[in-house]
Amino acid sequence: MLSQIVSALMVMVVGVFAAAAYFYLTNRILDLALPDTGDVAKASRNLRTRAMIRPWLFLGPAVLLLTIYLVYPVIATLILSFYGRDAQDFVGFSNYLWAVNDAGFRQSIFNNILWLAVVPAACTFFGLIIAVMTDRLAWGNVAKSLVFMPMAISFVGASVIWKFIYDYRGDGQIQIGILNAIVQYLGGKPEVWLAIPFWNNFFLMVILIWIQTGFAMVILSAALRGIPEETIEAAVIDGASGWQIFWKIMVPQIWGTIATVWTTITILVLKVFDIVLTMTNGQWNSEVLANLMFGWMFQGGGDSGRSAAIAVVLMLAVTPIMIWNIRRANEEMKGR
Amino acid sequence: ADLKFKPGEDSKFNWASYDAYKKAHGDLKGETLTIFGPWRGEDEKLVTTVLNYFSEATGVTVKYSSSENYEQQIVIDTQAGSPPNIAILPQPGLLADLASKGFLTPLGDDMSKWIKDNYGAGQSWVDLGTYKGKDGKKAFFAFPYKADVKSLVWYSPENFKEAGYKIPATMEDLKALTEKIVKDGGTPWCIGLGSGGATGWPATDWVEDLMLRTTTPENYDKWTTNELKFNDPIVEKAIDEFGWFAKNDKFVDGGAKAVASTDFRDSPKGLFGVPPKCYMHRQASFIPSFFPDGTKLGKDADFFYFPPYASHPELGKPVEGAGTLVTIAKDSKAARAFIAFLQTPIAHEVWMAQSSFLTPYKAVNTATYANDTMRKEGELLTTATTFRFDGSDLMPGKIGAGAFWTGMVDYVSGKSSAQVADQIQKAWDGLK
Amino acid sequence: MSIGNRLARIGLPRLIINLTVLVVVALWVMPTLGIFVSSFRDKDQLTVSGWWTAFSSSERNEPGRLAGLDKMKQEGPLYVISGNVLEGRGGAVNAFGTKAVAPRAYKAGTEADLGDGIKLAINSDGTYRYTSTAPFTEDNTGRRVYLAVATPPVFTMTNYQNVLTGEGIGQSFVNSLTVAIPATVIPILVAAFAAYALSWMSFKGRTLLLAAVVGLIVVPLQMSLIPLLRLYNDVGTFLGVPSKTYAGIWLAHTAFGLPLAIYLLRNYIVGLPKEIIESARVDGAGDFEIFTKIVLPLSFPALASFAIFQFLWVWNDLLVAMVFLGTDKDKLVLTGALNALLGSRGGNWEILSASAFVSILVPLLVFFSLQRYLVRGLLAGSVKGG
Amino acid sequence: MAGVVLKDIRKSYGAIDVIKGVDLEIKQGEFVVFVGPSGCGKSTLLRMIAGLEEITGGEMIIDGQRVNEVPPARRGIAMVFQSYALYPHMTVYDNMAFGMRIAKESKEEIDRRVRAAADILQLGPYLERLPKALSGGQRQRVAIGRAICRNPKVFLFDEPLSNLDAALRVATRIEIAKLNEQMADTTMIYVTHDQVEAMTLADRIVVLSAGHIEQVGPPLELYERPANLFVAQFIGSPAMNIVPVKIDETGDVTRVSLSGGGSVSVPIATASGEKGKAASFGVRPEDLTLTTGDDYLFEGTVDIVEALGEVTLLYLQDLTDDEPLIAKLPGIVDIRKGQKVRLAAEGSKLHLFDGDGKTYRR
Amino acid sequence: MAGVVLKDIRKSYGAIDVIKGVDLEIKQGEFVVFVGPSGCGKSTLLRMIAGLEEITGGEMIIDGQRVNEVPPARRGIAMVFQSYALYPHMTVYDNMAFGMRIAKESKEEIDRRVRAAADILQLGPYLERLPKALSGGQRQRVAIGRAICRNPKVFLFDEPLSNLDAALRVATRIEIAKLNEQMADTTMIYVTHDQVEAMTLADRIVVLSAGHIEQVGPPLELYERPANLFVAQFIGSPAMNIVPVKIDETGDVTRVSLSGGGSVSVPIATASGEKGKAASFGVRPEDLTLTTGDDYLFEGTVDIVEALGEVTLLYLQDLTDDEPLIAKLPGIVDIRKGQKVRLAAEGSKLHLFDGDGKTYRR
Ligand SMILES: Nc1ncnc2c1ncn2[C@@H]1O[C@H](COP(=O)(O)OP(=O)(O)OP(=O)(O)O)[C@@H](O)[C@H]1O
Ligand SMILES: Nc1ncnc2c1ncn2[C@@H]1O[C@H](COP(=O)(O)OP(=O)(O)OP(=O)(O)O)[C@@H](O)[C@H]1O
Ligand SMILES: [Mg+2]
Ligand SMILES: [Mg+2]
Repeated sequence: MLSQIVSALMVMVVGVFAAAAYFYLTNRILDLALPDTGDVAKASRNLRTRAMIRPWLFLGPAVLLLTIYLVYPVIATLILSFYGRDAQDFVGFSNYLWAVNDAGFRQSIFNNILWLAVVPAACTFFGLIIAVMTDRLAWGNVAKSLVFMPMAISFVGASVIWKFIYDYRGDGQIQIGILNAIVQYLGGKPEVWLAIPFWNNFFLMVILIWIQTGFAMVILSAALRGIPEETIEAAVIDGASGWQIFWKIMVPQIWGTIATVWTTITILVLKVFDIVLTMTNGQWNSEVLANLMFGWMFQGGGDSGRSAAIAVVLMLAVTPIMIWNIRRANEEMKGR
Repeated sequence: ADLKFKPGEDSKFNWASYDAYKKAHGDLKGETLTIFGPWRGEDEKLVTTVLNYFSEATGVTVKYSSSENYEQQIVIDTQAGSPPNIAILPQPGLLADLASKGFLTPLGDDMSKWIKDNYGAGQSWVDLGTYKGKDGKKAFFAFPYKADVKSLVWYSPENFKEAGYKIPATMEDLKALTEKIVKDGGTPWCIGLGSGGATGWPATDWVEDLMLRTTTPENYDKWTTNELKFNDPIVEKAIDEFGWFAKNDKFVDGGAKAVASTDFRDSPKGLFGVPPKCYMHRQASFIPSFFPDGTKLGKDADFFYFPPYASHPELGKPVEGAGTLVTIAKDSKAARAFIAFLQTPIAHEVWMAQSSFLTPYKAVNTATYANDTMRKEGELLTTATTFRFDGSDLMPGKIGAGAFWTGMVDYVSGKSSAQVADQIQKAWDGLK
Repeated sequence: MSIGNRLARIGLPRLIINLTVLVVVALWVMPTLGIFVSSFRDKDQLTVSGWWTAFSSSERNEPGRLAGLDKMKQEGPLYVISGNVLEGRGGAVNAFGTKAVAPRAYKAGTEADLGDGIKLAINSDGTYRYTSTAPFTEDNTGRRVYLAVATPPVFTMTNYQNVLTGEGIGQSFVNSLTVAIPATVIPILVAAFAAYALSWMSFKGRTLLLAAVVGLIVVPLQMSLIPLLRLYNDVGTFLGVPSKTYAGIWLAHTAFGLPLAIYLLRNYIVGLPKEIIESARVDGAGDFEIFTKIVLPLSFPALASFAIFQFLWVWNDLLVAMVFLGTDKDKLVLTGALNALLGSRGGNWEILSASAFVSILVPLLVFFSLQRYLVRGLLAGSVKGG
Repeated sequence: MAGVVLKDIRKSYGAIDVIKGVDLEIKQGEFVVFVGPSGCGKSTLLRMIAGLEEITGGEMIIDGQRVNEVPPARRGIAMVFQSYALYPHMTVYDNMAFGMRIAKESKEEIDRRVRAAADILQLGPYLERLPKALSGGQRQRVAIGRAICRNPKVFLFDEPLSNLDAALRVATRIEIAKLNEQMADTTMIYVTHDQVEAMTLADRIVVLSAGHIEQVGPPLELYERPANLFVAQFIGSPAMNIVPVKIDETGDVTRVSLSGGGSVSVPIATASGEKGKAASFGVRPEDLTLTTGDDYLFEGTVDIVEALGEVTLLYLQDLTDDEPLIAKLPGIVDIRKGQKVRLAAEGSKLHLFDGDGKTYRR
Repeated sequence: MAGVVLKDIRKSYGAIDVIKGVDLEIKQGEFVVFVGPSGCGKSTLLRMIAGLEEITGGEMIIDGQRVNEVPPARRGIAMVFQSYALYPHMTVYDNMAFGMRIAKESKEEIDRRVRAAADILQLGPYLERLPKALSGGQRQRVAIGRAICRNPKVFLFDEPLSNLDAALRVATRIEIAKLNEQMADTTMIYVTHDQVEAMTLADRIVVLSAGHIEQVGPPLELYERPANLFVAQFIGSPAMNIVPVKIDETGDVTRVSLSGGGSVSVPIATASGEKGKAASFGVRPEDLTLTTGDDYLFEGTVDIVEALGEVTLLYLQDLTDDEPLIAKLPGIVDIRKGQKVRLAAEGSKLHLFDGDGKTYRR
């Protein structure tokens, strides 16, 4: 056991060290290759060249990794989407045509829009509220950790948890799902929550909100802490109430971060399939694109063409978000 | 590796076959065999006891692994070119797909002949493992090992005795019993289709069992290849027969609403409620592992054969079953030796003697079954007049592990059999 | 500044905040609490009663069984079988019955006349006396009885024992750490450099690159597995090394985490005060120094947040580990090992719930240790003016 | 009565005591200026009055009410922050209007007051800009404008003019003086480093040093009759020249001997017990005049000459220690570096401090 | 030759022109001070010299080299930022040592220089603190210390003393003057609002207004011979009194009539063509003296009296417009608000500006 730990440690150190060494060494080499000593004209020429090269040293590993691990598969996916299920024969747009005509696909699009409308907003909202409120609390850190905890639970664990919450036993029997237990206690009839079309989407969303609020909270609380204390003090003196300070002083100052969190969760919503897969597997009209894609990719050997087509649709769905982010970035960079 | 039963000690076991095997394959020291299988948890421990005998005999180092998403993993690994030596899967549909893409190695005609000769209902097992290869030619790819019987109805003998219920011999009797229990104030059935991402599959077993009891085995076979359309009245009738049981609020524990959402693993627990929540539960031979701890098979719980219709005497006593299939995904001497090992009775008996293992292999000593219930199940397997495999496993994955499941959930949730059948057929059409 | 003062300053009654947070936290914790309590419960109880009932002593109907023929004794004219129906389960019998449909027919301590001269008395401590005027037969021994048992709350460590003593858990724990730590540190390093370049260096194609990064966040992981593994196999064969290595999985996790990491970090780093960076420039620091000496320390909140997330994803990941690290026992990660404890058909909720808590420990530790880096006022005192 | 009373106010950051017991009574409508060396606790004291800093010890009373626990918004104050503290996401206009919007003033009223303040501070062209597009001085003006727009009972200014140019500084100072006159009931507390501001604006000046009060009084009193060496050196710029001396003769007129030799009669009475003690002798640079006669106080070589137009500063190499002796002479004086000069002063302009730095009162 | 040459330097933020063509030649070792109203572009110009702001147009030459594209670190400069720009995560010591560590100086050398700077700026006790635990003035001193620690060819200061108290300001100013003397080869460019700083430190003062240069010259020249009305009013505090007049008689001595009645002879020569034109007549507050005779320039009622100890300021209600007339009288003067006074000035201290604000030269 000890030797395992030691060797694991060695491996880790080597791995992390290699990454750090890359950055250090390449930068050293650049500085040595283009010295900034000597006559100013030459030095500043060298420096300009450095300034042109250095961004790529910084970006190099990221770009390389992104290209191999993400761009290349994306291109492969794009190509696959024009091929049949075995990636053997070219089929043109027929995978897309199929998708448009597929009821499941249309259902997924509808559900995804629903998810996109609810989940990012809810996560950001709760995350912000919790971050702000716990920030001013003695037991704030404990509260935060508790809210954060779902993030740390694996999806399998989370689905077990929520199965227990939504569990349904026949009317009159002992309910082991707390939701139905409450309903029954209040005199209502127990429901099979996950089998109520349309509304079941919301029961699934609750799970993701439950998990992701911790994410929003952590990021937003980091941002909140970056707000200059004086501006809040100034507002306090201006007579603003806590509520007003929150909405008029704090929120606008971390607007960028809110947008970041929103974007991140939006994209995550597009990707998430584990919850749907384990809770309903898209039944009772709760299908979403990512799960649909997953199903076509692996179930029964899969159909690479169709799953690729759905993946392409997924990727296209982020284009507006992408454009919006770029706009925002460009605005920030003005005068820099 | 330590061997669970010492070779030569217990005479129930066919040690001779083991010794012979050892002699023939004892020269593989240093080789490694990677096996990817569906068995996890308790089952993994059991299969390891069997694998230990193989290692012991051949000197091969076996690396067995499994996971929640092993099906996904197999697809990824084979397509990426790093498959395990041996892939064991319970889904013939998926194997057919892998075979058609050229990822599996045919086991050869000798092997298929051997299965045909040595397994009960041998031809059906051969058919189960025969797929089209990459070249389009049919070949035998999958060696069946470990089977399940599906046509079982579980009950509590003492509850039956207390209420004075008799074990029904025909479907008509079963239906009469169902109604009688309701009249007595009880609930006859526990049915649960819930299974996470696979929700719906227990219903497909019901429909398949009922297909075998309402139409010919030939139609059944055609049905699994869609020669018989899914929305054929024959199929719809079988679905409706299932509906007779499942869609009646009085017949099922929790009402029809509960059927789709109750987990299949929780469902049988109703049999053991005090007072009982239900009296009968139709499920395959693996289900006792989900009975409460300490349940004694034969005493606290037992099964009876899911009976045929008296109105269809020509269909005899059909049995539905399933099995895991062993394939070679990366050929090697050790892989071949492993298949050969599975041909020895001892490879079956070791597991039989522990629990939850049935085999259609006729040469095994049934005395090694761990208990009577298993023995009875085993006999059902070897003596069936008609034996058919789980139809949904034979259908293409997108149907058998997709549209069919979803359809059945929709069906118990309210849709009509015609709607559902149309919907599934449409999905099937979409595959072509 | 004390909390009280702060709250007073913010002008919101402290009580309201406390209550609101309490409610929200309660809502958030409730599901987890449920599974936590469940993880200490007996696996059969798990599916028959709600977890919230686990704390109160409850009365439940349970089956019991009388002893068999071998325990028969003769006492005068009577044949007697005696023993204890609870068999050490604990609890107290309130009532009993001999029929499943009427499990509470007789009060504990009373004698039930079962006809044919057979009588049964079960006391509340579970001891019973089963008497007959005629000798017992196979048929009427080993009989099932039904009991209304009041059981005190019972909690068991069995589930945890099962999980913690599972085969190779220790090794897989080490493996998980070996995967997770570099797979957390490396992407942060790589992403932070990239984020700095994207926010404080000017070069052609910056906007485009940023767009690409945002776009790549959405790429479904599953899409990349097959092409990548094929690449790994090819490279592995070409170089004559195994294709499934730690380095391989680190790079995979790094790459999959990168888009989000770059995106999050860039959005933070771009907001650092311009003057500080300019001042470092004037001080003669190059981009490398500015990055390592100024930007990195000042980005701690963002780095810590992302570190937490990346660690979580890697820690809880099963798929990528299985694909890129393989399923060998000596390389199995914790999620894999816990997964292997589940039965073939899943649904071992007692194991799932216990393992959920076993695997949550390390991430929580990471969260706690990094949380203090999410500090307030890292930039305080650096510049003045809006 | 919107007066402010501080009773033994204390503040510590952990182990560091920053304010060490301040007692002060400020009457309603009074204009009080805090001065003191950098880091002596002026801002801290101001922030404690505002309620932004917790009070470690003592009692703070505003308007007859103990306010130790009262939130800032309820204390009826406005404050200009040393670090501006502008809302970075709001335009200049919105920054100034924020307080009034919170108070739900009418649109017209807000507009009127914002524009009035913008006029005073010459911010008209910048009303629609964000703070980050403003120069340092412009930012500071916005901060002042924001406070002016409110109509508080107590006005707190933390170095409000430090980034303004001379013209604007004078203009704004006069505006503040006017404001003070118009709002006769408004108490104003003002922190500054600028002597001129302090002298011109203050009804009373509070001189702070290392967290405690050195002297409180009207500006001229502080200038003419500093209570101790610290105040004497702090008020007035350049600072009073201080020379260590020994008391030779006591009585109505004290005779002291300079350590560099020579002795001076100072028309300040001292008790006979003081004889022989070490003391400090002080004279303000502006009280020194050039002389050619023998009644000089100091003689020395000119080290630096600073001609400011209106006045000329002479820095003399001192004989005793490294502090130069400074003389401030009106107009432009034709004296070069290296020249020897003699300096004299009227007896009434001389100061004498005892060994502890306390003034010997006339 | 580490001189700095600006050739038609321009800067615009989008459509806003901030610097509108500045031509300036600064010799090596010279000490140049930029003054100008808030927002006129002083900081921007300084940042352009530092290389922190891109140059929109024109040419910047440092040390004979065109540096438009040279990065800041290579220009051999040090800079004190108006907004401090301290490294918030480093202690005061590390803040000051940062530049030297980057330059790989030896540990001892770093320590020596940091401690030397800390001594000058009285930062000794704070070396181990983080910026957030410092007062405003202390932060500013750290920023200065950081620049002092480097040994640049060109020193850039952006209002380095604006948050310091009077004593420290004088001390630091003198230190900077000394620094300038010690580092005779180092060019220093200094932005300030403080007249005294500008006058005492500068070899030459550059007066900026709205992005262009109004006048460049040695301090006294600017004080005594401002090139135009703007400079005249900008230099000197309080600002020069300006009264609109009409030119009645031209010649060696010009006679002007005040709009409020009365006329004055100014010993400045004007061409005959100027006769009848509108002009501005100026006199500095410190050049005015009280008189009881009839040779007074102005007569008026005292509105405000500001007694600063050393001097007294009188604000007279002006007859013509709302700008008050200010007189700065030495010492303490016994004059009350409401009193009528007469003010006179020497002829040589009078200024006259034409309709465009240009000075009529003597
Ligand atoms: N990013 C910007 N966008 C638009 N205008 C700007 C920007 N930054 C500065 N300005 C404007 O440029 C002008 C010059 O600014 P600068 O900071 O140089 O003034 P300054 O002379 O230093 O003033 P101060 O003495 O108040 O610091 C100001 O009017 C300011 O409003
Ligand atoms: N958070 C803190 N922790 C420790 N010491 C602090 C903290 N904040 C301020 N101080 C110290 O308290 C003292 C008083 O600070 P304060 O800001 O009141 O000074 P000040 O008189 O306003 O100075 P300045 O004129 O330079 O603004 C300073 O010595 C400062 O270093
Ligand atoms: Mg201060
Ligand atoms: Mg400026």
